[in-house]
Amino acid sequence: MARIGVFVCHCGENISATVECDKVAQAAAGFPGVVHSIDYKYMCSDPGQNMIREAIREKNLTGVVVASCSPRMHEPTFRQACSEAGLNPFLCEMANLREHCSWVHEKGEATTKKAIDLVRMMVEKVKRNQPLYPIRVPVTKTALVVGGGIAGIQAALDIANGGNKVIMVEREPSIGGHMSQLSETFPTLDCSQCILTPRMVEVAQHPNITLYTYAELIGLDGFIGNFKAKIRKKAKSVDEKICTGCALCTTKCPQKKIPSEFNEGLGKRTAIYVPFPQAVPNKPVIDKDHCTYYKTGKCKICEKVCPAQAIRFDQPDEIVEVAVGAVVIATGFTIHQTGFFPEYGYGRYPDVLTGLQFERLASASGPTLGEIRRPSDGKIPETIVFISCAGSRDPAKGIEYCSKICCMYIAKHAMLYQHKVHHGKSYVFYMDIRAGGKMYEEFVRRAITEDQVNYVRGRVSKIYERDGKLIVKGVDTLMGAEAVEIEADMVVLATAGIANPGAEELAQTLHVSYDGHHFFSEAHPKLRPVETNTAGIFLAGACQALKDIPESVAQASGAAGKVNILFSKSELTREPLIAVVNRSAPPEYSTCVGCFLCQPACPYQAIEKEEIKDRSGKVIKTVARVNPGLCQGCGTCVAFCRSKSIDIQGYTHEQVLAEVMAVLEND
Amino acid sequence: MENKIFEPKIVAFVCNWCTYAGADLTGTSRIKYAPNVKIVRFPCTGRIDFMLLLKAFGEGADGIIVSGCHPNDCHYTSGNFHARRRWISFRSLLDFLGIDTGRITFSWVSAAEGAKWAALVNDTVSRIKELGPYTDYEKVARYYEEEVNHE
Amino acid sequence: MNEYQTIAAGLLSSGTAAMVIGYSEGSAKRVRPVFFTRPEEASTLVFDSRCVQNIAVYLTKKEIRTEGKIAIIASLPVMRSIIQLASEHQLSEEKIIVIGITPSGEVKQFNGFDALDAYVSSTTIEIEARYREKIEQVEKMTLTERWNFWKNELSACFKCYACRAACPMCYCTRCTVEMNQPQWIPVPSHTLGNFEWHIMRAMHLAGRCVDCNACAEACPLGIPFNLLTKQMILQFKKDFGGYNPSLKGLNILSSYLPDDKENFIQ
Amino acid sequence: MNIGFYPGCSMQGSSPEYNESVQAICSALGISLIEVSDWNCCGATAAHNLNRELSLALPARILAHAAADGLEEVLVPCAACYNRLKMVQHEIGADRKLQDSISEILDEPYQGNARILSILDFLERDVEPLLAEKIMKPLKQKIACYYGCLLVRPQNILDAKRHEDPQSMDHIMQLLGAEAIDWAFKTECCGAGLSVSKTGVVAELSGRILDDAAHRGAKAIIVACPMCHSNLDMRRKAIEQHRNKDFDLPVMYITQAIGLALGIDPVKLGLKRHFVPVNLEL
Amino acid sequence: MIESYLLQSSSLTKLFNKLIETRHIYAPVKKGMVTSFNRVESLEEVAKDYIQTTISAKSILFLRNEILFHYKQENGDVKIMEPDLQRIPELVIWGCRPCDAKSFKSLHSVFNWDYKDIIYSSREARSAIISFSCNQADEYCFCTSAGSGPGHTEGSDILLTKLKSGDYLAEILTEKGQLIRDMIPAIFETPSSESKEDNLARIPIVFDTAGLKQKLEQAWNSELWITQSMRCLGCGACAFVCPSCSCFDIQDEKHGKEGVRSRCWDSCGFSLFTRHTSGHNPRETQAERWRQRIMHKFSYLPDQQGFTGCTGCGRCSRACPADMNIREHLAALINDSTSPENRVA
Repeated sequence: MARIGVFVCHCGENISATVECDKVAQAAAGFPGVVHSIDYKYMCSDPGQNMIREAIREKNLTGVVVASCSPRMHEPTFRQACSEAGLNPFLCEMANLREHCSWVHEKGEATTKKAIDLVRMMVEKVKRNQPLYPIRVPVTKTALVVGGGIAGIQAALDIANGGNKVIMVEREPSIGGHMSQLSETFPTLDCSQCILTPRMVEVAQHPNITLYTYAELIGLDGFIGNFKAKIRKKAKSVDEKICTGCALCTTKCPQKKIPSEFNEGLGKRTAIYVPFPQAVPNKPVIDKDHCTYYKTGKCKICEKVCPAQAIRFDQPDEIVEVAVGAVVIATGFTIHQTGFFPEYGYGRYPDVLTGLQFERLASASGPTLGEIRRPSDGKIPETIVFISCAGSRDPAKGIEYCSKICCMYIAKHAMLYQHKVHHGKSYVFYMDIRAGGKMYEEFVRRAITEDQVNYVRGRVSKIYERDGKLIVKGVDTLMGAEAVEIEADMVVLATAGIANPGAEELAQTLHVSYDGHHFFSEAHPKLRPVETNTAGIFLAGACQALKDIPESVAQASGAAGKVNILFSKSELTREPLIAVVNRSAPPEYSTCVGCFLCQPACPYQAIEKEEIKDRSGKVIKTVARVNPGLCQGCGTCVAFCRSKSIDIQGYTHEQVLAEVMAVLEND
Repeated sequence: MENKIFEPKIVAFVCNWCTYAGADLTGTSRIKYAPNVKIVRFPCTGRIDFMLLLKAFGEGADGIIVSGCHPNDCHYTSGNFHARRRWISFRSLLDFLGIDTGRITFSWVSAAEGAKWAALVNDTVSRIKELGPYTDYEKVARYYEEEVNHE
Repeated sequence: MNEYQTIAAGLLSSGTAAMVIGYSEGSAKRVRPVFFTRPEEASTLVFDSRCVQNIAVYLTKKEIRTEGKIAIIASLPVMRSIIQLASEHQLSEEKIIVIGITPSGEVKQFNGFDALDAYVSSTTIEIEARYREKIEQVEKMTLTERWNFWKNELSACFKCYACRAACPMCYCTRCTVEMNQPQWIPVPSHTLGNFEWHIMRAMHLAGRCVDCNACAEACPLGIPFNLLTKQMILQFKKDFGGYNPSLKGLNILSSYLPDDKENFIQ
Repeated sequence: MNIGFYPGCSMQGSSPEYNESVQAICSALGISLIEVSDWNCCGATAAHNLNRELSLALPARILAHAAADGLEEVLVPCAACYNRLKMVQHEIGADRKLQDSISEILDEPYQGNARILSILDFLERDVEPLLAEKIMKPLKQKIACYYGCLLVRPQNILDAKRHEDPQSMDHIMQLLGAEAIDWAFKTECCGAGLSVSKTGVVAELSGRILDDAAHRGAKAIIVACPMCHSNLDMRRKAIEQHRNKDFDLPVMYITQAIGLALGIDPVKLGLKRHFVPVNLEL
Repeated sequence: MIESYLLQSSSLTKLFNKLIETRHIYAPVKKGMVTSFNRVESLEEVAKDYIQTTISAKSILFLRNEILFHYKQENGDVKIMEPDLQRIPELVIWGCRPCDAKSFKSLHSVFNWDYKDIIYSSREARSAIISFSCNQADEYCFCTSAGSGPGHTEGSDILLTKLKSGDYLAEILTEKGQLIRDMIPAIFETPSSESKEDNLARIPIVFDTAGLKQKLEQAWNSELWITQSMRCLGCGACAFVCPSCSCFDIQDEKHGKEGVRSRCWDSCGFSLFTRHTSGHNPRETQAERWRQRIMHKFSYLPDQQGFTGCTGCGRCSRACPADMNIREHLAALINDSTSPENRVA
């Protein structure tokens, strides 16, 4: 027989102001199976918890219902309290009288009645609860960091410095990411390369870090503490161990006109190339798509000139499998190219640039060695227009969000332009200036007041080319909504930052959720910003949402901290709220008939086949089994199972149906 | 009894991560709504068995709310997509059977949409009030009352 | 002997098959399923428009056990059932020989499921016009009329479960109606229980029903509950592009598309 | 497949030359069009400002007649009619309730699934492939293709390709041997909405279009909309006065240009009906 | 105590109209392919041309779902409300066949065997059975082999046999029958000389019931149980249409604080019928269930009650989706030559 205790909390006056808590406790005392029912001012306080502990001991309770706040708030608290009194923590349930009742309804009979219904519901549920025990799993103390931009670099270094192993996977031939492309950084205008390069080198040299560049993560199986990652190392066609990095090959390669990715297409590179001088590793790779030898079967000049004989045309792609305990995703972002904007010419005008292209123009290591020159004719632009929110905050373009970094880098661009072209005129079209950050607003002010950048509050409707000039048609909303037309020599679009192409695919490979824009979703927008909903997988940097360097670094360190916490124990425990396929005595063994229609429904590939054998080893029946390590407890399989052979602990058929029955019970 | 204002009984089947949390936010934001709706918590909309909806009507529910995470926002990646497909088929089947699907509100309410939850509840309550008690179904469910009195 | 009789006799006499499941003349001008093990019995096999019982149902019954292979005289719906059952891991290819008879009367022997799958995939499930009309007629009713129509029809059901027994897809060893902890479906055959039973049955057949009509043929009371599964087939065509039993495809209800369309989720 | 044809009022009233040229090239290329039976006004001008139900019911009736005629596609050359029909199809198609109430007004079930073809859809798909062999007189001039707004906006409903810089007319003109210039005013407003009430605005807006085309060396403007045509052609005097500048820039329908290249008699193409004379040497 | 009268064809309506003044009448009503006993208000509603109803008349006295009691939890106590049996109306079962009428005898004895079932008995006491002899039969009928016949009188209160003239021979068989006669004595006229037998369907005897029982006692291990039941689908159609099958299940249904306990039909053909909670099933296969069905009707019941649980109505054969024909199978069992040593697998 059930012996249930009900504990109704006033939450100060938060609940008791609209719910008559004493009446609730009284009503609950009359429910079948309830042997103890009280109300108290603060159940979560020490004396409150003591009341629960004492009642469990004295009345030998088999279940506890705490009628107070949301279980999302205090469920761990009360379960802990029960546990301390010797009651299995999963025999404690909470009725949400605060968030779902007292705070949302006026004082009155109906509100108290609802509170009673909610308590009855949880009493009926808890009667059907089973004691559950945490699941223990071992931990592999190696982290996989996907992406070698500043976020990935920071995360890898922090984890490695914490004494744990790291495997870093970077898609490009070099780590460094977007930060390596930047000229100066706001708000200090210090050189991006200068602060980044030492970190890159540290990664390469760290004894705890294994670096795979020119490599991609192609599969991830397993679960927290026990992932198996599959990495494809694309053939570099160069034996890294032998190559000295002299780069002679890159000077002799006949393919010299390939648009350089690093320079955002504004410069050229060869087919065997090092993306940029400070690359880590600083060894060339052959881009097979552009290499003459791979295309025609002839050439091999690089092979001839290589003093170390390091060229390997027959090198295959290599698949490596590694065991890791945690994953940090730091795959970063990309931006819309100018071709995305019909109104700005579909990318037809060479002097309409993206912000990243401007970074390369302004960078001393860029194609113009830091001089601002027009890609079309090499002239120095006399008039330059910067357009913020190009695509961002524009539902018509499918991007409702703010790209967050543009306001700051536009101010920086305009400043850099004014510093380099003293007589030039610069305009910034903006919607609002979002400069929330340490020294950020001051930085923008400096651009306006000291560097004479013309900020025009309004949007640009169209850009077209006429007689060698770019006609920028816009409106100045602060000057009586006057239409403005600027004849510019160069236009820089602060195009929207977007998720990397392939982010969706990666999310599916990793089984993490992502938002409508394919940015990876954090587990909680406020309180769990670096975790994903998949245990053991963490987020760092702009792959989660656009952010600037300091924020990326902070999040990366946060993710690294989480990984190090996870790795601080050799075993971890998980909540047992997972699905289970029933088992019974022979001749049935299980009511599961092994149709496996649940298999495609499981987002975690947690459903396995289990063969039930007789004593002689003959297979009698093949039934489903849920891998407790993989199952996250969504219960989708449960609703699919026709014979109702799968159930989910904590939300069993009996429990939820009892809840429905109880909540609809007539008085 | 007849003079009493009809207060519909509505059960809400919601997922833990979005709508339950959204309803928590409604509370935290102190937005008021009608007390007719009582929430049953599930880990995910993917867990919500269609039979539960039938059982709720059978137990005298006048209306039902089913709500979970917006598409692409599922805590478990795809439970809501599975649920959506299930509801599309189930709903059309119910409609074909003459069961009033107008009494079932399907919705996506995220953890951030506390106001939406309140509005959804209020809308549903007022719609069900207009429709009146679900006597057609209740008569069938409470068949024995008639029979027992009859004999 | 005609073609399928000859094939059946050959399979039995060569020992390739240990049993042939087919139809033979029964009582009162009916046909009945038969389970032949001797080649000389094959000459009494019949196949014609009366063969509406879906004999694929026997392939999953524990009572039908042989050491060797089972050959089955299969109409198109039976072939579909076999593929659907195979896709649900209920049949093993090594145990079954299909003597298929196509709607045009062609006899095709399938020794492996791949060939059968290819044949089945080349056909589509089409709801017969008379049922489509009936469904449209019901759909045109008002909500109350529909409710009364079904209340009237379903209240007659006495839950003999002939529909379930006749359906090859109802092979669960414990049907949900037999579950009593919790008791999902009331055991008595009152109207509510009947509604719940037939709704659950239709939902459990969603995306799996091969539209063989064996359930309705089996119903001693002539209740038109087959309209439910048929309506769902039509609806699936509209909503998800339809389905066909297949070894490769995913079940329509245990899969999804991120852009599935609906117009009712607020 | 039978291609339905909805002429609408402008093809019979203000812009007969458009109709004439459509018919002329179709008969020259052996394409037959079937006129929608008992058609009515699409309501483009005023209905949607005055009465929402009427503005939906008028095009719905046209579509219903097309369906009753068994037409799966309807060519709607007038850009305004095309725009209106597409909008209504979109609006009603997405709303079951609206379908019911429209059915009630029409007194028959709403059937609006016919594919609505703009002149550009039609030319691109059905005419372009036939052209290469049939061109007799290539047009060797610089021309400016002017698309206006009704054929491209709202882009998400009309599903116009490259809506800010459409290309379909440019392609056809290149096929005909002309050089289609790259210019900035392809889809700028000609002021048609204020064509009657505020002619000054029209003169300014249409003037800019002419100005840019002329500046870039175009010898003619090619249009596909009766509204654009009348503003650029009929209102030419007013424009020239407003800008204090003369333009030697005839305005032709694309169908007329095709007709010319096919060697059809200019009179049959209605080219004599224009206010700005069309240089036949084109 | 048989009293015979002539009932003119026009008097049938008079009889019906007289009865309906005071009683509920249940009679065969045809809907589509299905004929079943429904409550009727006029003779026009009654099916004219039927050999046998799809569902037997047992459903009128032995309800598909019978509420045994209704309970409510109140103030920590449970209040039980039993059905008010006094309110069961007087009823007439009109138009059942002699085989159905005979089967009420079997139901009566089951419900009055070791325990008198008051609900069944109250219904029985308040009902009168007016049967119609069979002047046609189909190939499923085998009443003459099952101790009944087309003009069998057992179980009926009045048996009407339609004569060639269109008039009816009315046999008043019981006191209840006499009471009905006395309600409207004028229509009961002196019978003509026409023989009842000449107006009955001819149904050949295919086996001898007594011989069957004897045979079954040795047939426990017969192969036939397996071969006959191979095509059995395991549904309950046969039992549910059967006029004699009386197995039932007791079920509780709870709705909040109240609920009902009811009795509903069950069938020994269901695998669930004997399955234990442990999963063990003493009748594991359909063959064992089929054997149970036949043994119960033709061996155990005769031992316990002195008569068979089958009146040869043939409904189970008609209803069987897999064409299991009981007449054919019983005949085969009688002629069974498989050795008793053969064991059921």
